[in-house]
Amino acid sequence: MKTEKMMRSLLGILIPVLSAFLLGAVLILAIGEDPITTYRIMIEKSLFDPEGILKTLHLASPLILTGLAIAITFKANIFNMGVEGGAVLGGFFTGVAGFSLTGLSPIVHVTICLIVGMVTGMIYALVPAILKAYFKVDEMVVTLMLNYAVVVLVKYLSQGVFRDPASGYVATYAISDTAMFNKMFGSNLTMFFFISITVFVILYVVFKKTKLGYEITAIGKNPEFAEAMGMKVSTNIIRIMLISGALSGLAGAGYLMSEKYRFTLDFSGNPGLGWDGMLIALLGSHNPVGVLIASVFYAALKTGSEYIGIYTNVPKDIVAIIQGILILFLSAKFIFERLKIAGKIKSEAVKEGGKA
Amino acid sequence: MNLLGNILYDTIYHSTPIILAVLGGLFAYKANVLNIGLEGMIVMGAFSSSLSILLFGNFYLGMIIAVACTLIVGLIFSLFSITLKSNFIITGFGLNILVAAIGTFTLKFMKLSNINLSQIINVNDMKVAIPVVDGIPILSSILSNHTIITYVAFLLIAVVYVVLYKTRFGIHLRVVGENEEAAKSVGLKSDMLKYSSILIGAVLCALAGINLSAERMALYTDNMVAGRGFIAIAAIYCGKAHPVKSSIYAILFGLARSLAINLGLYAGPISGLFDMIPYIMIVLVLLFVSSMESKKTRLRGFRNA
Amino acid sequence: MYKIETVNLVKKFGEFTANDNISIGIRKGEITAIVGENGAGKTTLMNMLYGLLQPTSGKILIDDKEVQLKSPVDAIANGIGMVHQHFKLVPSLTVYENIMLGTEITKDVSFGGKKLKSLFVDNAKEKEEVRKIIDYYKFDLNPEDKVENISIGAKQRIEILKMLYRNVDILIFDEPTAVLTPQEVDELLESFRELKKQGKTIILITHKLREVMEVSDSVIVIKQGKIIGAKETKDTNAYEIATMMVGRQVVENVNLNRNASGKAKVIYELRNIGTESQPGKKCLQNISLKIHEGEILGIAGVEGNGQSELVKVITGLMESTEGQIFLDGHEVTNLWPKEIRKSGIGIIPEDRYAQGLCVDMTLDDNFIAGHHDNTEYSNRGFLKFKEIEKISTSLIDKYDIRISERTANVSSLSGGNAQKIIIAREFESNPSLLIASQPTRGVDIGSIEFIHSKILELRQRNKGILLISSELSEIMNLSDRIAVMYKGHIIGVVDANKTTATELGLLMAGITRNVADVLEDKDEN
Amino acid sequence: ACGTKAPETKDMGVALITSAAGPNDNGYNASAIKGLEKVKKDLGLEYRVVESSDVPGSLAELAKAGYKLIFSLEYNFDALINGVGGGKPIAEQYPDTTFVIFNDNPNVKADGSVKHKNVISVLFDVHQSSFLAGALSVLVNENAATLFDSTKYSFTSGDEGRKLGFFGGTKSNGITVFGYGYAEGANYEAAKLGVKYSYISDYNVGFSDSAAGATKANTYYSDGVNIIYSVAGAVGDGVTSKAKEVKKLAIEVDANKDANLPGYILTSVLKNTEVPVYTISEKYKTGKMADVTGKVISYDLGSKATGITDLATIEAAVQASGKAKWEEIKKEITDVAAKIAAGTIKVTNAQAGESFDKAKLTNVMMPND
Ligand SMILES: Nc1ncnc2c1ncn2[C@@H]1O[C@H](COP(=O)(O)OP(=O)(O)OP(=O)(O)O)[C@@H](O)[C@H]1O
Ligand SMILES: Nc1ncnc2c1ncn2[C@@H]1O[C@H](COP(=O)(O)OP(=O)(O)OP(=O)(O)O)[C@@H](O)[C@H]1O
Ligand SMILES: [Mg+2]
Ligand SMILES: [Mg+2]
Repeated sequence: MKTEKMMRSLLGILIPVLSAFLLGAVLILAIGEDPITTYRIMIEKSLFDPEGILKTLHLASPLILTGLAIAITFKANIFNMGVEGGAVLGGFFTGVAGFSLTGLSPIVHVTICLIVGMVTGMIYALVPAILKAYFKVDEMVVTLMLNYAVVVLVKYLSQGVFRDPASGYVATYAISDTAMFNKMFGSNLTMFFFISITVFVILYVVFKKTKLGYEITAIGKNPEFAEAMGMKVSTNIIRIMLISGALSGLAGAGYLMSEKYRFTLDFSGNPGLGWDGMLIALLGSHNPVGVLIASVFYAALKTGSEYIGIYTNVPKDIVAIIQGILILFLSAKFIFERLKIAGKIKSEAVKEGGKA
Repeated sequence: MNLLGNILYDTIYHSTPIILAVLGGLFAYKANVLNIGLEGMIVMGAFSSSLSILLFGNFYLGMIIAVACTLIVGLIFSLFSITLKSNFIITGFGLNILVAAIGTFTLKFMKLSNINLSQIINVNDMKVAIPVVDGIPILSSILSNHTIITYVAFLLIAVVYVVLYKTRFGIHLRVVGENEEAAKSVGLKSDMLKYSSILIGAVLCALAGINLSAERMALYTDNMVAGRGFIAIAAIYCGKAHPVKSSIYAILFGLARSLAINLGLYAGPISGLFDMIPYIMIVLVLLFVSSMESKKTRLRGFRNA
Repeated sequence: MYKIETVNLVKKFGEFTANDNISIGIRKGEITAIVGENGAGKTTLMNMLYGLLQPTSGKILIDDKEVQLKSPVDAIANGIGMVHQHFKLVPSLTVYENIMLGTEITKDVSFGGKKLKSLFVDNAKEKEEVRKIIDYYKFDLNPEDKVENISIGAKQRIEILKMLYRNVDILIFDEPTAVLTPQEVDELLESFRELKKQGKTIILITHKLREVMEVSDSVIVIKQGKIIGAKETKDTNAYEIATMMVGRQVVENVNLNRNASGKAKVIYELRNIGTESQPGKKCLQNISLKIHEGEILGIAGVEGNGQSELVKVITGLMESTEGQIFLDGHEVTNLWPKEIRKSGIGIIPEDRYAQGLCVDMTLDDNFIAGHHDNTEYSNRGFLKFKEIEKISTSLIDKYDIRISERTANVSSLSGGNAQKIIIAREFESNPSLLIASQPTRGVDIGSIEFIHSKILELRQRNKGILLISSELSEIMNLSDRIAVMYKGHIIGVVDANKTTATELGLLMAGITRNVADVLEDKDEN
Repeated sequence: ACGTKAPETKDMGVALITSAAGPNDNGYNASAIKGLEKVKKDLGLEYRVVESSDVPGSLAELAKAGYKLIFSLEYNFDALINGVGGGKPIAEQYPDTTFVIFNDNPNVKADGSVKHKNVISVLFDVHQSSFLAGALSVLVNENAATLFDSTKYSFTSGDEGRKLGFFGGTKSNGITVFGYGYAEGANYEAAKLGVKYSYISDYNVGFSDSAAGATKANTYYSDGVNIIYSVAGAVGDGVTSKAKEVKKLAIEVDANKDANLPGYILTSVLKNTEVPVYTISEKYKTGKMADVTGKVISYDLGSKATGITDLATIEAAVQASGKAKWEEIKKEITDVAAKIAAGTIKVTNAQAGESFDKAKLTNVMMPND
């Protein structure tokens, strides 16, 4: 039963991935490049090269957090799109704390910075949370709008009071050395990865083993029932959003302290840590393990695409196209069930399902 | 033009693509499909129209090609989300990424930084003066001299209303969204209805894209759609997908944006913060509307829609 | 010759056989009742006849011809219509729009002498058409009302008309009376007779044997997926059917030592409670009630007279705008459900799928809901899965909940069994006050017996019970005192020992005691 | 060959990391790539262009892969020069590779000495070229009626029209260096003519939403502004197309874009990255890197790497009756350029950290700077 189920979900991922890469290969061939070399570099450099895999894990660190931040709200049926804003705002104020405080020991400074990031994210998440919990304002619209507002705000702040005047572009001051996560094993990996993994473990336990996880599920599936059973939905919405906000702020903080070191306007990248997190949460079906796997996969794509630019002539945009196709194909989880070949597996699985 | 006139004219200008996307998106919303892909559809409309006008030198041919290309995006979205029963939010995001990447890639491939159509299209020729209004002082500066698609967009508000509430198709579509079981039990082809709702959305998003790029600016640049599809989704939500109400939110957004831009001129250094106005305003309006509504009921708690 | 016939019909869900070799025949122009315990497989059988489920094996014949029913559309095309418990209606549309759905009449336009169909719906013509059919079947409906604003009985009539408009001649009703007021039930049974006169064939699923005896021509009994008996109604009686169904004698539980003296300690009190459905629109006014230890206070009333709102207010799902509520002398006005439950109040909600259960969660998850804070189930925020499993297994056994596997979601349970989950959860928490709203709706007679005995047992232990039911016999059998609600008021409180169905009926119709006294002599039965 | 310290790989030649705008920006990046193409044609040097979203990572990887001369057009110097997260600076990790960075000179210690010998900073004196554009703007604005056919243009005249507009993508030294130079240039001519101007600026138009840029431009133009100078990437294209629509003028930046909309682009302020890319690559090929390594190379007006265009495109739009005036204006601009070169006119270089005081401008008001 277990193995059948795993086979099914494995196939469900493998088939879309392979088809997307196949389509991508056609595209690469069309522009006169070699798809095999391209993919080899992409995979080898992101997963099978020690430095590459560490870089992949490093890039996965903030994605795990933003993915979890969204998963926890989606699970409660709160359509929270504000993780991007939380990460940006968290990153920004972490940056401020990182350069403005001096003379602290690294442990103290790092801790303060992480707390600043989390608290910023929580305050930010509190706005849509209160609006939803007490005024029933649609959280999707609010979080979407606030994301845009945050972009304007941090732009204003980072070219105003917090700007590093010595810098030719818009940037806040670089954080002091005491606030930086140090690179480990001569790679990009830092403490931040282990923080993310710890958070993952905590959330895994919360989702699977705790009362809170139970309440989140109940609220997500039937809020009226949850309320009637005494779960105080509005309080829980706020609680869940605060956790989500803390995670998103932490993602921004860690990313700043381990990768960017100062706040710039392209801090979160394109499409942004929060948006990536949203896809990751969806691809991982709002489940912590799924989020973890999806984050690493996503980060591997990112790492791989950087190397493609250096070792091949395939333009970066092709990677973006493949990524788009991939996401498209992954969205249709049932795609393989419709293929005749898979018919057998399906009927087997149904039989098994009834037995257990 | 005076400031007030400018603000009002720009309101209409900024509202147009959002109204079109709103009207297009609400069909799918009514059929219970959240079309996150609106953004990608507008991008496709803008990009494919501009590119084909550049290649073939004809605006109308460009329009036709743009509608066709956007319909393809709509078809892919429908195929995945309806026939293959995908998670349509992921599908929508995937399409947004894909369409944007195709646009960027094509420009790069053609070694263009943007698509400039000013040799082919004279933006001033695209504006239509309305004879009757044209004589009246203030009104003419606001209502006249817009492009055809702008007028079409505003007319469509009424048309969409009639289609949704007075025709067989509209009734069936709403039924599919409200109670798919009920629809199926009387033999309505719910998949077909969902397909058509998405495809209508695609056509209107194509118009939004054309309006944004070729028609109003004779120009296409990467990222020019700049989140308008998401703003449209917000407006659809705010107006609960009622064509008139949601369009009002779109216009509100246009007004806020127009205010931010026009007043920013006089705001000095803090004009940078003015760009927040549209977003904050939508939140405040929603807060107001929701708290008025929640005052009406003594019921507590939340319900799944 | 049968109108509709099944031959060795089997339906399996995985390994579980819900229908086991069912062969039945339904005669044309008759009313056939199908009865059986919760989870016996009645709905499953009907769903196959209506094309909602596909048989695992076996045949369905209509007028002796085998038919393949792949969907409800096929069924309707073959003249079979079904009225579901969960209505398939569109709330935002009007009555006539719902009836005409899918067969809309469009405005025709003349074009060069030819008639062309336009896209626009001809509302006037549709209304007229619907009015005609309403008049023909003598139904009480206004075509222009919005469905979201009408009563459950009216909704059911729409469903029936929807089928009749589509010219079906077999009508299946799955527990149509469960949510109807007694008056509506009578109207429905009257409609059945009318339809029968028109030559329609009717299949009726119900747990209420009175209805079986009253309207049916024949009755079929199902038990654990098998047919265990088929009789002409005139050759049998309710007692025999009940025994066949349950496999033992069923007794009607009655509160034997009623006490309406009001001398025991008051444990729960409502003082002048009122609230509004919309600003300025009162739906509850001046509700004052006392519940004493060891007392069952019944609330009777025609549905829609404020009972639902009252339950919502006292269970914390709705705010009261005036008045106070006391539990054991402490004020509990406008507390949230969380605090209300903590204070020792057990609740059996009216709408079980909205407030009582989460159908997408497992049985375990539903059992612990509201008690997951207890040290029994959780420790410092962590759930104790082993204990939960143990308790859940014992409850399934104790309350005889029929489920194919313990870890399945509640959505796979039949309605009656789903209700038993709530019963189990609420009784096991040992409340000092139980609010039971429609506790036996949709539940089979064996289970009703069980639930009633549980309620009486609670009373025996000196707890208070507020019983809200639209089933008058339930109220009359169990209560010590009965309060009657009418238009958001308590129109009267009577001693259950002394009252009669007639008196209650009059009160429910808004006619107060004085008038009732006069009429009392005339009545009987 | 992954992971292990690579044994001296073969010389892979030259690499260039583009800025976020990418290789087809028709300006800053494209011009640098043009330089590389020329290098390849003339000197036979292979090159690679990389678009990166992780500049430090790409710098290190390219160096590791064997590229010995790496240009980086993006602003991202911390990891290269100072080292981050406890890591050594990249420049120190790859001492055999020369890194060329643009628009800033972070390669100096507090005492003024050079941090890394293998880093070159390239600066453009765009404040000077912007000064010229400012001077030109005032001269053209004052004489618009003479120069241009009034049926083809609709300039606002009189005091109402004595306004100049400036759009910047962001407010940073890299952008204000253009704007302040422009304001000073305008002030110079306005003072000479004894007229007062206002300079209206918006440093928040971003680099991509050309649609929003166009509407902002519209408010400027309808407020009486006749010329808008935008230093805002693709937004500039939105502004020029609006200029054509309202029949006024725009100034573009980076590459020579005058021909994009002939007659509506007054001039383009050049920042010609082709020159340094070619020059430094040539040094590399000919083994003369020692001439430039560790240095700051500034390109002033005389270098041709910066300046304004030759004005030929706009000249075609000047009407016959205005030719004489036009020649006069061109002459004046040439004079101003000479004075700047000679140091007679001193322009504030915001990029080099020089502070700018708007109060010192006698004839230009900057209300919202
Ligand atoms: N989709 C399903 N999957 C698994 N089991 C099911 C499913 N639907 C019904 N069952 C099971 O089949 C049995 C018969 O269910 P059915 O709904 O037909 O009972 P019923 O006779 O209508 O009961 P009730 O009187 O409670 O309505 C029940 O045990 C139920 O749990
Ligand atoms: N929301 C509800 N709250 C309380 N009782 C309900 C609710 N919905 C249904 N019931 C009752 O529960 C009984 C069993 O429900 P169940 O889900 O088995 O319906 P059903 O008999 O299967 O009907 P159908 O086949 O039409 O879905 C119904 O007869 C009805 O009286
Ligand atoms: Mg049933
Ligand atoms: Mg039932």
